[in-house]
Amino acid sequence: MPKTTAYQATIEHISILDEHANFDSELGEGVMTDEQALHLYEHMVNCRELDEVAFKLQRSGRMGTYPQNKGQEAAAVGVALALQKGKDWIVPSYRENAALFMHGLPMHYILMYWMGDERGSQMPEGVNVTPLSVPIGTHMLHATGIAWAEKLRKTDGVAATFFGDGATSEGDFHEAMNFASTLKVGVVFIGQNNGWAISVPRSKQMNSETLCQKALAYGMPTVRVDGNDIYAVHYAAKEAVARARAGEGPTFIECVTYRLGDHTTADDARRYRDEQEVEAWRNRDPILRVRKYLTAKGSWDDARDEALKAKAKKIVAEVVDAAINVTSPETTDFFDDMYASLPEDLRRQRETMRTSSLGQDPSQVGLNSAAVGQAASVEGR
Amino acid sequence: MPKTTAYQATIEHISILDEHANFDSELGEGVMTDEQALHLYEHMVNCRELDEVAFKLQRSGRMGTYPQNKGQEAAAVGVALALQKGKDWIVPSYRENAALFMHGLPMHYILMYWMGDERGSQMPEGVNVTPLSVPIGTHMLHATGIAWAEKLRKTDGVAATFFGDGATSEGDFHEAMNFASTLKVGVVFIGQNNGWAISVPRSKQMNSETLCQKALAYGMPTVRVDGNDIYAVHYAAKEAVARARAGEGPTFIECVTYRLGDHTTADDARRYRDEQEVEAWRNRDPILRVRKYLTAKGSWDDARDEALKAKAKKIVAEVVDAAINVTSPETTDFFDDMYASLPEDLRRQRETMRTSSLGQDPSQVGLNSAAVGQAASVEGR
Amino acid sequence: MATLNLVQAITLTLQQAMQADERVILLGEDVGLNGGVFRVTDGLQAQFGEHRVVDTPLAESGIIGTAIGLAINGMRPIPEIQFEGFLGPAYDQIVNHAARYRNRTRGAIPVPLTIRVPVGGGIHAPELHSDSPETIYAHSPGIKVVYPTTPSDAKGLLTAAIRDPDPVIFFEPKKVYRSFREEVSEDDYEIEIGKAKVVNEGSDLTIVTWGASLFECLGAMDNAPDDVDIELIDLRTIFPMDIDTIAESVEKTGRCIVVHEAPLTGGMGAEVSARIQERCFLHLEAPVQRVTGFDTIMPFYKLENEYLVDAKRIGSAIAETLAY
Amino acid sequence: MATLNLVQAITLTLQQAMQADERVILLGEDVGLNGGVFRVTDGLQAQFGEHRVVDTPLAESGIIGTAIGLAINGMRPIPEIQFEGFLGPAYDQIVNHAARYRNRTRGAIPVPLTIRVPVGGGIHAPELHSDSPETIYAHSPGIKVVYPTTPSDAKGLLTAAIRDPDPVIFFEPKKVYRSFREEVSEDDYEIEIGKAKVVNEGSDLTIVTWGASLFECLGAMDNAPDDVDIELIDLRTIFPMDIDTIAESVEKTGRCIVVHEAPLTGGMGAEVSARIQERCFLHLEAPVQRVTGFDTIMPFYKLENEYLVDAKRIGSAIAETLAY
Ligand SMILES: Cc1ncc(C[n+]2csc(CCOP(=O)(O)OP(=O)(O)O)c2C)c(N)n1
Ligand SMILES: Cc1ncc(C[n+]2csc(CCOP(=O)(O)OP(=O)(O)O)c2C)c(N)n1
Ligand SMILES: [Mg+2]
Ligand SMILES: [Mg+2]
Repeated sequence: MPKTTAYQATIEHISILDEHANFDSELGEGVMTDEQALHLYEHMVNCRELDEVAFKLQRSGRMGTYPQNKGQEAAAVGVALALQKGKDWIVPSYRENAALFMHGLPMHYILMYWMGDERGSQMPEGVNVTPLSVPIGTHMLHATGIAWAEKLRKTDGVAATFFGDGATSEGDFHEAMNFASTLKVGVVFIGQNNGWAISVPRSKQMNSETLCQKALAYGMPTVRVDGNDIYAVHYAAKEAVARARAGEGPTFIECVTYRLGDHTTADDARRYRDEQEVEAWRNRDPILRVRKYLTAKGSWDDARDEALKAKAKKIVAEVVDAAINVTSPETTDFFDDMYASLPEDLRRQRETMRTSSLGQDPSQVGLNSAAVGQAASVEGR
Repeated sequence: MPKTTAYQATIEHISILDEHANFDSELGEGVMTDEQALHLYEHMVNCRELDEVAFKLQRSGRMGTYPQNKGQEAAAVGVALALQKGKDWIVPSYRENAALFMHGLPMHYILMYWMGDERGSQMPEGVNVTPLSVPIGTHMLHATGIAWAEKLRKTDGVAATFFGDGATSEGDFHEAMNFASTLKVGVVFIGQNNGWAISVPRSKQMNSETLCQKALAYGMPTVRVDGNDIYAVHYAAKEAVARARAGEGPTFIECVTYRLGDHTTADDARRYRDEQEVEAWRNRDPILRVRKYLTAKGSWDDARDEALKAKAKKIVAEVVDAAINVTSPETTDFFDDMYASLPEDLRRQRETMRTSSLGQDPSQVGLNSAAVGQAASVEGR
Repeated sequence: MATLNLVQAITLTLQQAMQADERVILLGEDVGLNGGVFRVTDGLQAQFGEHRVVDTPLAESGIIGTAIGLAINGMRPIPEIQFEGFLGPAYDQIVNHAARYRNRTRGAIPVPLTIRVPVGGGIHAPELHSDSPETIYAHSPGIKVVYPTTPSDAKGLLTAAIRDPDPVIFFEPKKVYRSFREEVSEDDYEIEIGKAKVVNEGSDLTIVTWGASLFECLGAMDNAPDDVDIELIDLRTIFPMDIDTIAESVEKTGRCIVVHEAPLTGGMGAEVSARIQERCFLHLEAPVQRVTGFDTIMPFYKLENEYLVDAKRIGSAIAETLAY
Repeated sequence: MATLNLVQAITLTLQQAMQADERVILLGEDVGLNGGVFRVTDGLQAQFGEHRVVDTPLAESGIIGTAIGLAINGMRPIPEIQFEGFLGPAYDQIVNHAARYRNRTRGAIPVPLTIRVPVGGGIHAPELHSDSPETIYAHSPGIKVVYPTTPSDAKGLLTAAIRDPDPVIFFEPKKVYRSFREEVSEDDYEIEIGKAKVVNEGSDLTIVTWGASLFECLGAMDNAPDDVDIELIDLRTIFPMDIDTIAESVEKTGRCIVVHEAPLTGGMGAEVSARIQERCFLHLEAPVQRVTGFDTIMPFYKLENEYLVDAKRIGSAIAETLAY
């Protein structure tokens, strides 16, 4: 028997509510109630509104770089619905704001974060969310560790972590997946395959046609879903969370989606991708199809939709106010949380806002303070 | 169509000359001539002899830590036979000495290396071998880059890189595989799955039953072979090298093998693994089965075998002499190749063998050299 | 001569290097069609093709590790790391591999490689986009660390780095990228790696600095009393350090301030200070002062200007050092 | 009281910490059944089980990255990195993640984590098994760097590190592991992180050192003329640095030598030197001298003793500093 089979695998693809709003009732049966779907719809709408407003804030100079989530809201809410607030953890990248809001993060925190304020990551008590991860691909290891702690304590909290197609190229992705699978801890890995990593398309990022096949390397259960379909995402997430909670280890879910906006406000996607491609994906918008489906079903109507959108505008306007009107951070803030208690030398730096030894101790022998005062007055001219 | 197939894969396992020396003539046909087999046999025997002698050198205090290759020689020679000396590259770990010797590395270099002498890595002109890699899993990226250079120059050299099962856990393994596959460059990845990474068994290293399945993550052709079977290894290597040379990209070959010795001379494997397991693998020794097979076939006999082993002893004795009698390295050697030309400050450090400014310039103003001389004489007492 | 900003000067240098030497290739994240997030490689893929300006997968260790392989096998790769904060995942390949190959093979396998990295704060960027890790690499033997400030220095030093037979990290102060222009020669020229530049001659006090802080030093000098005569040195290369130029200056002035963005403790300011007192002990009239980043994480951008050294802090240090 | 070597003192400390606090777990390569390659965790898996002493996959970034997650979620992980040379792949997780979480979340997410790392040369080990990267981490805000030399200091400092609410790198000089024994209390005690120890009082010259070099300093002191009275300080913590103890000493002696294994340029010797001249400028009678590793790759073991600082080089520096 010279040639035998060393290994074999098949991975499923799941789609329930397709881009034409056709619903597969067999698979879709019981995935979520219409109320739940509306709840997710509302979150998606709020998030989209925030996204558009954030874009304008940046353009008008009131915010730094911001990465729009536009087009990827389904993956966020479909997963978040499967999680328990205050018990499970979300370890995010930066394109799943809606998941964080559902999990308890106040919306204005996200704006504060992108306005360059650490207090946007100062998670309120009980909000089990780690900060957005600007460095790509490095945070999933933390999710694995967080889930591991649950296992060690014999609690059944789950850690869900989001990341992009590009992030799967980092070594840390590999290590996070391998540790999670080997240690059999309850992580749900959500790979948001939006086809692009800034200007680099999937085909230059990897030679694999799918992200899901990467899970095979770790002997990890995996599935590929239509990432713009809240039902398909939730179907897979529910299963993965149940597996994790039961102590049966991690799952990898590939959500096939698309970034409708630029990479961030600092990017201009027209430099590298076709408008046609974007247009095609606009038609696959995760929000549109839910509205269509629920409207067709009679669970929703245009009037309610208008009201919802008006409410979204109001919510977001308040969120913007909250973010903009936050007290200015103190200069000393960046010292105060360096360590639980400040080492002497840092304390000196903090108090004097100086690193030079003469500046830190103007009364020292050898230093003619009077002369300094004189010079300083010249300096200020 | 809710559930469809997102991905499917099958990987083959290849075995030709099994542990009972049964030869599969269908698959084995034309893999290599008996002369070639004998050539590999000879290399394996030499390498095994070197291994045993190196062990004794360490035990008698004439060499530092040494990692025996014992039991894994087939993967080394089966691959090396598929490569062209002076054209293709080998980017090794430290358990494939025989491959390096076949590829042109003088045998005493390996001993010099483990005797703590950089000149053991000072590759002679035309020997396309990178140094042994003590850090685990970090060198395969260099193989990918080396192969990439061939592609850019439109030459068809191939880079073969060896590493262990443990090494596949490092992030750099992942990145080397992904770059190679995405850039479609001619690397042959040889994963020597010997079941252990020091004391850590495969099952604690990964949740995957095989190494070969890891290649699926990258859309990379892969195969699993009996790593103690020179025919199976060579069968796979020939195919992989041909693919690489033709510009069709990388291949991953899993060689299932076993480390018959301790991890290194600093290790005591009895602390963590069963003697029974080792015993079972002793019977699968890659050297034994070739001898049996060729003897049964009439291509080899006991007298020639004895002569070969006597010759191996002689060769290795000479190699040991060469390594031991090498001139002592100069103290300044570790400065001289820091940069193509030595920066001024390093030149000063080299000349004075001092880092302190007074030591580097004893004639400077302020330093009472006479007093130093006096003190120095006391120091020498 | 052309009037170029720092970005343009670097683009021009890369273009000329690629024209002159087929072995030179660029690789990194978004360096191709997109021209890099700072547009430093803009137009180069169009000119030289996809094989010589390569968008790699998103993996910094992979970028440097494969660049090492390219260099081993005869190429002259110029990898870009998108921001200095993302050098982290590549640290091992730089420090334990690129930097060591020549030495550990006793010259048999050199690794000629130029790693381009935008560096430093001051552009209101997100987390991990504003650090100053030059000391980390200066303390890692086997690698040269170049950190130019002006367009013309950048051109000469980058040309030298690309031709250098050893690995070089080439830091590009991103705050300066488009902050000013100057005359830059389009001719081929090199500036020797390891040589500082005396930007302004003076006799009362020496300031040693590099990167964007140079302009804060100039600001402080402008504000200083007219009769204070300050010698300003742009270090330009962090390793190997041009201590001779510094020592010569401090022997003249007797007073010195070192200014850099990186945190105080263990920063290169300490090295400069230590060497000055080793070389100029009997000339020193005041302790060498360090005006640097604090020993904290670089804050998000709302507070980044509180962290960064500025003309005011430097000015105070000038006054104090002179009053000692 | 027991008479223990450094390995035994650390084993005992880990054992006591695990007994006292269920949240403490050990993870790393070969730390389980094998007890670690230096046997520091020997017997602990048998005592505490596979869940609390965990053999991880071979991936340093993974070890630190998951330890961060463990710490975030309430555990007190103690990862081991097998040799300091293999900190490289974990650099990013340590410096950009473990060190920053508390600050970037303004205190909401602290990361209490103690990373144990055998460090330094002198044991005839292969490549990348003999480095001294303490400065790299001391220059990275957010992490404390502890580097004890003696068994009893190690026990007190490791106990403090494990209880510290912030990440600590705990370097263990492997040359000292089994080189001597001393009395170590089996009682619970902490030694404050950030406090140096005056090993020997003296009035003529101060030596500041840490790690295995301490013994070379003692050797040099033995060889020094009888009338030379040297104050020897074991720094013990690299960051935060106890400059007060050093300054007090140098104000008394007026002369100082810093001794360490790591390369000269950018090493912590520079920081010590810079701070001394900042604090003790008017007291200094000679330039602070640095007796350190050279700015080269640590050579393979045939030449490692040429690289390492020894009593002879220190002795010469003593003589020279006194003769200034
Ligand atoms: C370690 C690291 N390297 C590079 C970058 C720069 N960068 C920011 S986002 C990005 C692309 C990310 O792509 P992907 O993971 O697919 O996520 P997406 O933005 O598409 O959601 C890159 C290269 C970074 N932030 N971190
Ligand atoms: C980056 C790195 N981490 C840890 C080590 C310590 N170490 C040396 S060999 C080894 C196990 C290697 O196992 P494997 O890759 O399976 O190769 P094998 O020794 O079995 O051939 C370990 C952990 C190292 N050398 N490099
Ligand atoms: Mg993407
Ligand atoms: Mg192995």
